Amino acid sequence: MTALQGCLLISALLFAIGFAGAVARRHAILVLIGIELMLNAANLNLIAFWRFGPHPEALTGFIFVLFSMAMAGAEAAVGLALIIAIYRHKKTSNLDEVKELKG
Amino acid sequence: MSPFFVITGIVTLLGAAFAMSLRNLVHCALAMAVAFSGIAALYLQLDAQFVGFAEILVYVGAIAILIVFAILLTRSGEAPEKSVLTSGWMAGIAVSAMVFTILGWAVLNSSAIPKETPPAPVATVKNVGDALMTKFVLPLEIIGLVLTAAMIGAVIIALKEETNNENPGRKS
Amino acid sequence: MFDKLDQIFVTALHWLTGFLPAALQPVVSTLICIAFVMSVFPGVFALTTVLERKILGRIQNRYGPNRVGIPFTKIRLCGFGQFIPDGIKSLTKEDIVPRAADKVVHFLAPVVMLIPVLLSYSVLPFGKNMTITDYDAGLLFFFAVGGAVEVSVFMAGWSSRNKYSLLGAMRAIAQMVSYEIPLILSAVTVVMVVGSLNLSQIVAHQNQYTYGIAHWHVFTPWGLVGFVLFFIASLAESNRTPFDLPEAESEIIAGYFTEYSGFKFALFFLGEYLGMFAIIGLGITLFLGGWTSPVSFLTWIPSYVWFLSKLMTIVFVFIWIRGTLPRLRMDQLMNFAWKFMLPLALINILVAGIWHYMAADWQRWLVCSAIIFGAYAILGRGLMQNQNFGKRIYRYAE
Amino acid sequence: MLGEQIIKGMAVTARNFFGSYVSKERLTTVQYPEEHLAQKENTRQFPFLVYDGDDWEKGLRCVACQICEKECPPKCIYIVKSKDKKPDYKGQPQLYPATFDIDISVCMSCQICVEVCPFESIKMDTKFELSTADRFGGLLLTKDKLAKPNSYYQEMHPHDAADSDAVIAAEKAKAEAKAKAAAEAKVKADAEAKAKAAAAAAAAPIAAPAPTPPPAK
Repeated sequence: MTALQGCLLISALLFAIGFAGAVARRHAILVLIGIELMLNAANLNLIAFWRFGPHPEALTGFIFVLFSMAMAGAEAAVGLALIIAIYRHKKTSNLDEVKELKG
Repeated sequence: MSPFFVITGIVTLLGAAFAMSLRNLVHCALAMAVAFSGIAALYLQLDAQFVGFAEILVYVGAIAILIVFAILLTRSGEAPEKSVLTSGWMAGIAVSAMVFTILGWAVLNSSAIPKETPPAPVATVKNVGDALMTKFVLPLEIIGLVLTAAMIGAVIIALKEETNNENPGRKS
Repeated sequence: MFDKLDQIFVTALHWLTGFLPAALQPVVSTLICIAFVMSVFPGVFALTTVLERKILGRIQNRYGPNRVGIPFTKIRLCGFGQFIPDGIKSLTKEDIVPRAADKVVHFLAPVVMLIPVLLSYSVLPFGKNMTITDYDAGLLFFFAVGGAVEVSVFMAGWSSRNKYSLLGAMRAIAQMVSYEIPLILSAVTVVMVVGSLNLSQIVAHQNQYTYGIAHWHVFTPWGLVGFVLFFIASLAESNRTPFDLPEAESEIIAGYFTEYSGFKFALFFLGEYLGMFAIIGLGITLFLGGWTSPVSFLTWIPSYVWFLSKLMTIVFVFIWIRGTLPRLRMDQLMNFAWKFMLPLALINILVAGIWHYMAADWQRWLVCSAIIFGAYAILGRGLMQNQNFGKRIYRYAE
Repeated sequence: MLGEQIIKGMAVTARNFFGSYVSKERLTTVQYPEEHLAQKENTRQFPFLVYDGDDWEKGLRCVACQICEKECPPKCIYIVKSKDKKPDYKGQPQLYPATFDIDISVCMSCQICVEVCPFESIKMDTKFELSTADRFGGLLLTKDKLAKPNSYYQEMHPHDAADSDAVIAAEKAKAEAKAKAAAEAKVKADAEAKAKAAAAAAAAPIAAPAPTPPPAK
């Protein structure tokens, strides 16, 4: 197994864990954490391919990761603001209880 | 693959697994911080120092704290009495296991993966800065705009709705 | 001769590792560097605890500790042995964990506090060729590991299951997050002018002399403002008076370490002071020329002596401020960070850009000083006019 | 302008900081074991027993009446009466304390024992540096440790000592007069007048070494 395959396996497992958590847990914040883990798995993939790929001097994967981190920050801010707003409205952050649109 | 890389990977995955499986939400958030630190260490071993430091700065320093604040603001710091899983959790885990199986099979059997490790590339801060300011200057500007918009949007969403003059607050 | 004295530690390190096989050399050299940091800075911490009490005492017209000297002798050393009984006391005290506390997190919090703080020492240039790891992005590394301190503060505050701890932790995190922005923005000016995130290069850039005076960044308009902003923000980052709301004794006992005793409390205390030294060290590196001497005829004094004396001078100013200023209120703290320091830091970045692109003569001094002075006057006036907070409202008092 | 007042405040503290090294008058604290503040005259710490003359066993004023033992609120006094008697300052045979212990770890310095003592024999001391390594035996003061001469009391509390000396002198004079009266039982009225005159005369010379006693305490 090469180093690239190791990275990819770790990132695949990380993605699977994040996905399972996001699907299986009912708390909104945990779903957000799961999404962050999946994003990080993708970032790890990008860095691994940048490192072991044919053209590392182009820095494409590297900078893609920086941008994706900035996006993750924006996403977390908006997501958590939404969770807080929903909590204020419905007094719960349990996803099973906020599935109605009426409110 | 060095043993250190394997250990870091295992720590990362354990952190992620705990983040997704513990009952207490604050523990989940802290385990998530461990997972992110592990990913940062992985980046460092992949010769991506700048990204590794940025990972710690953004994820551990900002997002973990943000999540912890959200947990406290929604009063979900205590473990709930009821089940913490959704109704369809078995299907979800089955799907994710399938995803991992397929991905793992693909990774291990792919012919596109180069066999030899190339020499470590140089990603000095100067190179990164040059790339950001020349080739990627448009995405950079857009990211700046998106971040500003997200910040304003988050503030507006989380802002308390103005009710009647019950609590006028401090005059400034 | 003086060069040799300057490089004595570097030579000693090379000499020591020279005996070992090549494979072991980097490991042993790293271990020696770690031992160096772990012995020098806790020593400085021990000295500072006594010094702080002595200086505060003198400011309040008291003697301060002046008894304990070398144990079992009559030598008193002006009380500088005080840290020995203090240390023994805190190490032998009972370690109390509240019954409701989250045991694991409660135990881990002081450790998590100390690790990033010690890590941040690895990029500071203590002297000529005395940087432990010369990262290309050293400044970013420093701020990144500094951000991890917030996690430990939260862990300590939340796991204690004490309202004072939690309040203290929330205050500390809010304050650290707010003041990190002016801190980083004031450091950005230096990065713009030097063109590097590497701390050794930042020091090398300041190690030039015109008319015998060094090119320290603090001797320029933008550098002065940057240094003052950095200084205030580092006061807030290290939870020192007047920004010591997170551990305000009169309100919330000891903040996030209310429920800590004995050795864990000592670790928090150590972590807090080491964090203060680290951030002062960074301020020295960025603005006060690091290990360089201010005038060219004093360059023969070893570089680490310069670094340590600058460090102790700023520590003295910190203590002096502690003896002078009262604690701010939470809204004043936030107002100051967001309405005064952040705009001034942004304007300072603009000024640094102008400074960089104008010709090096008296005109750029005039332009930059004028912009900064105008901004300071306007922002300061705005801050001072905001003093009428109106009648206080107690939301939960009725 | 912003920051002006901060600089003023810093100047004040800097002046105090350097001033404390220059002028000793600024320092308000006393370096305790080496330097002491002068004590107030009415300072009181723990009781002691007064004796007259040079020999403490002979001159002890206490007659083991046990009033102080009964009155002591925390019950820190322990007295055992003697079997035999010995003459007191008036020449009368009196009991004396075979044991007189005060546990000063229990004593609360209330001075009630001093108030109730009819023989002016127990008084308050001003010694306060009594720390000891033995917390039971070291703080239980026995008769020999408690006994202190009258001259020590006069030096320590001159006003109170003068009062107490006057009382004793009066008692003595009264006793002498009584003895005289017993001898000259026949001329009763005359003797009484004489005794009064003698008492007035006796009070003055004995009280003389002490400063003039205040009229009322």
